[in-house]
Amino acid sequence: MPDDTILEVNDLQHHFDVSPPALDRVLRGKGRVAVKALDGVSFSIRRGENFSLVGESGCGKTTVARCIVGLYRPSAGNIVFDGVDIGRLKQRNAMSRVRRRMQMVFQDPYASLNPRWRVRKIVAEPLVTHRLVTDKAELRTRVGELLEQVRLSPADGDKFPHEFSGGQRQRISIARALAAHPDLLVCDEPTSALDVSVQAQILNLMKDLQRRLGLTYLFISHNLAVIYQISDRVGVMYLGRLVEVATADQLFSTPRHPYTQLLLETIPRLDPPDGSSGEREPVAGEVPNPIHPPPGCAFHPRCPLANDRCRNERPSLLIADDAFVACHAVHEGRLSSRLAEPHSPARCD
Amino acid sequence: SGEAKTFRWANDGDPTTMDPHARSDGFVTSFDMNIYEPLIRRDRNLKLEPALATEWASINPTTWRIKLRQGVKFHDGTPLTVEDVVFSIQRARDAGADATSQLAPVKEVKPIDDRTIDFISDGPVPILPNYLVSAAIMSKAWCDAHNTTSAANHEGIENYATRNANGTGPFILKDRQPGVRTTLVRNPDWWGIKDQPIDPDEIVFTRIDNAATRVAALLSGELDMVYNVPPQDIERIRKTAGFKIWQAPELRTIFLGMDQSRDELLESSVKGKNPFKDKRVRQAFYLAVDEDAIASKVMRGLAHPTGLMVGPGVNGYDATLDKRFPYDPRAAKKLLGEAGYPDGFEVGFDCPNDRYVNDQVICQAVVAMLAKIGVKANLLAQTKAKYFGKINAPRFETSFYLLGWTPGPIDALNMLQNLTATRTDTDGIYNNGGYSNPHLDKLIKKIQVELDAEKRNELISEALTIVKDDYVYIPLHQQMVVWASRDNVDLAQYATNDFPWRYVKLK
Amino acid sequence: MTPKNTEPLLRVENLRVEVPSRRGALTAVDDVSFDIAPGEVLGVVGESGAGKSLTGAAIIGLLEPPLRIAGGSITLSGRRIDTLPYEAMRRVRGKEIGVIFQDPLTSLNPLHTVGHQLVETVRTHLDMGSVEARGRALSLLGEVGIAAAEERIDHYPHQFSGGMRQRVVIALAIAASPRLIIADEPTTALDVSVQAQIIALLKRLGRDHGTAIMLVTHDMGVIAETAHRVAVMYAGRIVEIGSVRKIIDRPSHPYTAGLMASIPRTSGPRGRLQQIDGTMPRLNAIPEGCPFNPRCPKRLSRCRHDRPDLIPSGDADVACWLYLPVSEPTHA
Amino acid sequence: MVAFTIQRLLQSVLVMLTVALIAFALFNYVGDPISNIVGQDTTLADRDHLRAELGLNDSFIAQFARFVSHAAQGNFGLSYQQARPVSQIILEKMPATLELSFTAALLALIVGVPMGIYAGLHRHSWVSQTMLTVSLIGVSLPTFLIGILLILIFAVVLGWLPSFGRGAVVHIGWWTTGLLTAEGLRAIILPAITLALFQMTLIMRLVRAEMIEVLRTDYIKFARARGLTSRAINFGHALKNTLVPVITITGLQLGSIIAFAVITETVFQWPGMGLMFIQAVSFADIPVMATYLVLVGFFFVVINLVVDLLYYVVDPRLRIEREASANV
Amino acid sequence: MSELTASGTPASVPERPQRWMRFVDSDLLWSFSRSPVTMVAAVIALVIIGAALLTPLIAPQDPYDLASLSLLDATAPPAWLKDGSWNYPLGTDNQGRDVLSAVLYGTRLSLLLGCSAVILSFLLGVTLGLIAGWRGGIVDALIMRVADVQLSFPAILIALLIDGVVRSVLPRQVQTEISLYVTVLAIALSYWVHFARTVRGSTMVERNKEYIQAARVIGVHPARIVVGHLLPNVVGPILVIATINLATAILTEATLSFLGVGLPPTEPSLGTLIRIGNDYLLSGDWWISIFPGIALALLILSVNLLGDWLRDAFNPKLR
Ligand SMILES: Nc1ncnc2c1ncn2[C@@H]1O[C@H](COP(=O)(O)OP(=O)(O)OP(=O)(O)O)[C@@H](O)[C@H]1O
Ligand SMILES: Nc1ncnc2c1ncn2[C@@H]1O[C@H](COP(=O)(O)OP(=O)(O)OP(=O)(O)O)[C@@H](O)[C@H]1O
Ligand SMILES: [Mg+2]
Ligand SMILES: [Mg+2]
Repeated sequence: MPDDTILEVNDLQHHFDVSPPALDRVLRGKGRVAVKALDGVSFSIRRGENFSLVGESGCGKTTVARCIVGLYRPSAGNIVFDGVDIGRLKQRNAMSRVRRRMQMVFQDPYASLNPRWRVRKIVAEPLVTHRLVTDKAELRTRVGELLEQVRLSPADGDKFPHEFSGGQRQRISIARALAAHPDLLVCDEPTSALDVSVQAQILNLMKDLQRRLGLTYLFISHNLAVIYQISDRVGVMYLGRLVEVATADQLFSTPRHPYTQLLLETIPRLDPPDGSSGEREPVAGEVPNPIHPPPGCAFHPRCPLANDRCRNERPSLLIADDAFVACHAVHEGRLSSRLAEPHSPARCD
Repeated sequence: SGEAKTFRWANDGDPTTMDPHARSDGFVTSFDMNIYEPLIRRDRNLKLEPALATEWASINPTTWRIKLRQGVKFHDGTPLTVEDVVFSIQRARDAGADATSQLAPVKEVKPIDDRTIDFISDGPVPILPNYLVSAAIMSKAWCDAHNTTSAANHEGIENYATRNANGTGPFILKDRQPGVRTTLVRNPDWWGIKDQPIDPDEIVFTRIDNAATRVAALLSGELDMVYNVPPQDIERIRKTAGFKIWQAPELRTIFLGMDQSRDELLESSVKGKNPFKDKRVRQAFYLAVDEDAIASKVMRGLAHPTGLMVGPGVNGYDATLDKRFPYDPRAAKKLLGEAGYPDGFEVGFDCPNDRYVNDQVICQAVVAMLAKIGVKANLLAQTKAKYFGKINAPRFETSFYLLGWTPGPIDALNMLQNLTATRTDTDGIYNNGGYSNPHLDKLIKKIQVELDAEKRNELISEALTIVKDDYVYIPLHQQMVVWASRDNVDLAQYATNDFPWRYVKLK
Repeated sequence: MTPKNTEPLLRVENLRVEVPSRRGALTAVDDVSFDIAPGEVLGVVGESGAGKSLTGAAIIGLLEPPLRIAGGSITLSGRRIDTLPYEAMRRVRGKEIGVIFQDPLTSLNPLHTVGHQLVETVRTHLDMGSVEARGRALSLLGEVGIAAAEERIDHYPHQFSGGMRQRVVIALAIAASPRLIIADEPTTALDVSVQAQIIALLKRLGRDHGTAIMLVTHDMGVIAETAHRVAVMYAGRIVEIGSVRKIIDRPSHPYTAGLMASIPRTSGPRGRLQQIDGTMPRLNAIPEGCPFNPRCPKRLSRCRHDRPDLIPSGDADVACWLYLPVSEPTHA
Repeated sequence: MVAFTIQRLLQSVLVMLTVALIAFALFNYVGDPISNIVGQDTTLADRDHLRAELGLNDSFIAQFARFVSHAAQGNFGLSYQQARPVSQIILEKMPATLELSFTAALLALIVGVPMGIYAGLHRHSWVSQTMLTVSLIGVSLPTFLIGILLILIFAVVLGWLPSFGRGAVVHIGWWTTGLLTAEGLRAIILPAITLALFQMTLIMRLVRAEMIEVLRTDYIKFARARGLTSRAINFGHALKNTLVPVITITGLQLGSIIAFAVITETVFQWPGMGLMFIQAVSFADIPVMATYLVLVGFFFVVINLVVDLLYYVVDPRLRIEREASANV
Repeated sequence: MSELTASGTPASVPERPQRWMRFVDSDLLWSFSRSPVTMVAAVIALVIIGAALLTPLIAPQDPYDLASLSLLDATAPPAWLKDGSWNYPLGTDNQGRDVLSAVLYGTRLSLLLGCSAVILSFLLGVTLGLIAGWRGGIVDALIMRVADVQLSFPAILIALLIDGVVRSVLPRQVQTEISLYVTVLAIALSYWVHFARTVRGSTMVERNKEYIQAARVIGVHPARIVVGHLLPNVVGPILVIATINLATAILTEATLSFLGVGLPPTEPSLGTLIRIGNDYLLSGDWWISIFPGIALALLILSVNLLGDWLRDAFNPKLR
């Protein structure tokens, strides 16, 4: 593993057991049912990089984030953080040392702050939990600094979350996440509940912080424009798998996977391309049921290029030019681009 | 008149069984004895009078001879015979019956001819006729036919006689809904109907547990008569037009008992000794209780304060002894001091709360009175099921308690034997305080076999004097039997709390 | 492109919505005026809390107490509707004005089938028997693009996906063929791919049935695709209103400009986005003068105490002192 | 659904066993049945004999095991007090209690739900404020006091209604009903009111709270926006959505109605199981007490089951979700 | 509401206002001052609680001092009636206790008993509910089945059981003293289920909220999450149950005393007083039950009204 890799995710799988109760299963002669929310995801993130995951609702973005920060225990695969395989840590102590260096910002600024705690207490919680600051006065100054870091005033510490607007709350979340000096910040759709002007503020703030503190981000969003603005590299997910990994510039200039192309086409445009009516072509079909994913390439029911191979054989993530793509059509050259060595490891760093 | 006369009445208990031998519960027997009859019964003044037997006499010290009434028919039409009597006495003494102990002295019941029967006992039993009062006569044929030749009922199936009846009495069971309503009709073929015409055509009995509801039902006109009226409601009923109160002293004596047998009381602050073994302490308790206040305030005058453990009407009652030592808290305090408890002491006090008239209120009053001489009585008032389980044999787990006693055969011997004799297998069963006095025991033995009535009563007086002067118990009062009815009802009130409906008249 | 020649379908004049509070009434919608012509789509944009939803709610008379209309008038095809009694207004709702709310998950009663809710709405407003109404319900479902309507009509809302539910909501809104639809963030909760379907549907309605639409949204992309004209709201006021291309390409008001600039794009330079510093004031702390003045990069001194009115400036109406025709006298 | 029902019934067996076990553990403390069964003159030897015969000297585990093994064969023993099979006694008493409980529950619903709706719809009107306050008085006084006061007023002073009992009953198979005779109907009024008062207050407050909550939901707002009539909105949409919590609480309360019936039945001498139970307690009639408790345990399980099944009927969402989470 | 009443933009709050000023200024007090019913209820509750606290000072008689009772004064009517005397303003009961004093002491006792029982069942129910909701699975199923069993037993029987066990385990001398605790325990044990069920329900909703997950990501110990984060957010809804249960607990005690399980009759609670007086209702001695009845009704009424108001005041959605 190269030295500057901070997080490496290998063949990560996560299944949710949604089976009916035991007796029911026996009576109806049914087996267990699992949602394969993640079905073998691999990627790695370099220190100081901003890696993004993008995809339609339900494709497993949040599940990846939660596995990484330890909210879910992966069903298979491993997560290596700074050389430590987190999945193998059993002791709470060891876990919590790693945890401290990995923090998360949640999607919903309204639900992610305890409504009955004052902001000061919320922001101080990581410091208190990890005993980073024990002195009362010092704690107060430290919380004040953190609040200032996210452009709030230290006096705001005395208020309750409901006294803040959505954007301000998201800043509080960020301040809390920064409190314990993490190396990696996992941001699960941090701006999707905010409107554009506030979104711009938050995104700018995140960028500033990254520069100043040398943070690494795993950024999750379904908004391609946001992804374009903030990421260095992007992974596109579809139904629990990565279908394409590329640098942001590459992805937006030359999307390879048909799904990526479809995603880019559905973005509403401010400036309609000349000649068009400004109307998007509605995409046919919806995301399939993850309990019974289609065989072969999961995208084939919606893919204009699907052939028999796509219906039967699952494509793996292989290098195509500078990007990694999981698509038979791309690899076979049916969709431009030349095929890379078929057996290069399915890793994208 | 053309309309049937119905007499509706209620009580807080239920005649749980129609089988007259199954339970010796006072109310059940009293109820069933309107359907069945004994050989000898009691009249309004509790004197013995002929029922199914026309005459009885002691023909030698161990034999009583009775003559059976002729022409008596059971409700199903079969005639009463000597065999029925022999069978019934046997049935009443059988395992499973509950009257066994009363008829225990009877060794043999011998039919002499078709209207004469001899009762033979081991030794002299002067009050044997008294015992026969509660032995109901059933039809042998009927019992055979319905497989109920024994009153036993613990085998898991219901005994036929529990809900059906076939007696010789003035009333015939018509409908029985246990715990709810029991309906009976007049027996037109009753042998006594000429001397004692029966007025109501129908009797409807309802159980109403709650005293207030019972009284309300009377006042609202849904009942003609209720039993067991709480003292506090008497004034209200008396004042209401159209209703009247019936009252008579009851034979039951309410008294306080003290543990005098243990070396250390179970529930007391005094350790290492038992203060009640000291007569002065018992006397102090006696003197500290203001029975007059209890009688007037708690019982609202419906009690007869008593100095004796048996009440007027009981054979052996001695009016000269029936005077309480006067209320004197100062003397009581002094006695306590002399006994070594100048500051009093603490003692547990057991009391029922659903057994006697205002039982718990009496106990509370006693607690307050004892407090005035420095004794702290810790009152535990419980339902009778828990209470009796605690204080009665075989546990006797009490230090100080309140109890009531009615001598079953209306003879003082019964009280002496049960409450004051030294505890043995057969005697002193309710001597919960464990009092033991060999002299008294000897006296009791003498009374048991004395056939001469006058001599016997002298012996009883002697025994009662000992009981009184030794402060074995603290007698409080005989409560009044208080019944209430509509103005148009006439009836006979028994001091035993029995209620024979043959006297009921509806105007 | 804007069918301006016709008589406006909806005219809102000087609308004021107030919230009584402990310390006097707060003004949540202040002096808002605009109109919509038949077949026209008016986009309404602005920051969260700017008063977009309240304006819509005021039009259909569904302000939740204690909110109340404190001034102004609302006229639908020449008839004043803000003063109508409850029962008369009820007949207007659904029949003449349809409403689509943001969240398809919560807008449908979970305990009734979709068909029940459709039939109920149809029969409330149109004189139809139950069989006929069911027929109409089926055709409505077909119209909003729900396949196998015959089978789907007896399903419960939870058996539909989010996008389908939102289409059902639209079917309910157009059940009685209203002439105006107020769509309050109809696509916010949806995926991009579904969003495109809904927008296409709305546009078709306007085109085919001449239905006017008031489209409230945060998403400028949606506006750009759909609306003919756009009203920009800030702190309870309309700060700028004009044709869609004008607002997007050449915004006049500094707020509109800031808003447009902060939209992230998928092409062009990356790096820092433009942003408007500060936050929109709360209702109880709306500054004197132009409410935008504390955040405004081009603030003039009069902005601090004089409130600008919405006045024509070129091809749009703007409320900003920067665009004051010099001749016009100042007025508070 | 079938599986769910079977599972619940299996659980009910467990619940009943536990109830019986606990019941037997506590029977040592309810008193001595012997002194109630026998007369005062019964000898100690006879008492001991009887005690042994009834198995009262055995450990409570042994008594429990015997009860269970007999009960499994449908034999619940003989009542000490009445010397009749307990099952027969209970069958006699059950109709009275069930009729009273259901009448009371119905009354509570019929009065409580509309009052709750009204109070929910007109939150600030003085009528609903008054209703809310007055209804609280119903829960502020002990049941027995309310019962006696009602008897005093309606039976003694006004003479309109009977003060006790069930009136005339009609037999339909083993079931007896008082609801088919005028006398029986008159008799049930006072006890039903006494029993319903508390539940009425509770249901009314619950419906009100739920109503207020539901009226604020988006789908109600949307229903308004569609121009539906107030009636359709309030009853067709809002009320139906308040039903789930109301069903839950009513179900739970039906259980406590049965428990409260003990006191009401005593005050009104209502010949039901509650009265029977109290009489059994004061008599230490162990077989009756044990069977009653087990039966009540069974009622609770059944009520909970019915409540859960009603959820299915009322809320289509649960028809799927329930299956995934039936084990909670 | 929150949006409107928060004290303005960050800049406009230069300093943290005094606690007292904040209280005076708070929404709670404001909504309070706008509800006359609540204010009356609060006054009544205050008077009752005050009277209960000061009872030994203001009661004309100590009804627990048995030596001071005189049976001869029993069932005297209130002072303003014929035969009444101002020695006993509200008359006397069947033991000669001054009804006014008995009511005061009884209120004190009932309040103490009710509050302790509610607090205890609250603690028990909340703890079990939290555990069940947080852990889910087997633990949850187990706790909920125990709750089912518990519900099958009327409070009266639970009390009998506990009372029996206590009496057979503990020495006799202490039994009278501990009867209060036994009663409290008995009542508490029969009411915890309501708390547990409600808390379990909201816990299951709340535990999936993001602020709980945030705490987990931070690495907060689960016990701390439950106590620090979850608990404050689930106790709100059960405040109302608590007020209703206070009423039920006080009434249950009255029934218990009848079975000889509750407090000794020499130290009557309000419930016991009513039950005693109940026997005298028909006879016309109404004051024995009516005055304690009024006291109890007022107490429960005011507590419930305050509970109602609290619920509405704390629910931002209702304003
Ligand atoms: N607790 C759960 N139980 C069962 N299935 C779940 C659970 N959580 C998520 N899933 C399923 O796993 C899949 C992936 O979910 P995930 O939340 O990771 O998607 P996402 O990409 O974050 O979507 P969104 O953009 O809507 O947040 C979905 O199909 C979802 O339904
Ligand atoms: N029921 C209410 N009571 C009091 N104030 C309210 C109420 N509803 C809305 N407001 C206030 O009115 C203002 C305008 O709200 P509105 O819902 O119209 O905003 P919006 O522009 O639709 O915002 P969003 O984009 O978040 O939907 C906000 O400040 C809001 O806090
Ligand atoms: Mg997600
Ligand atoms: Mg809005």
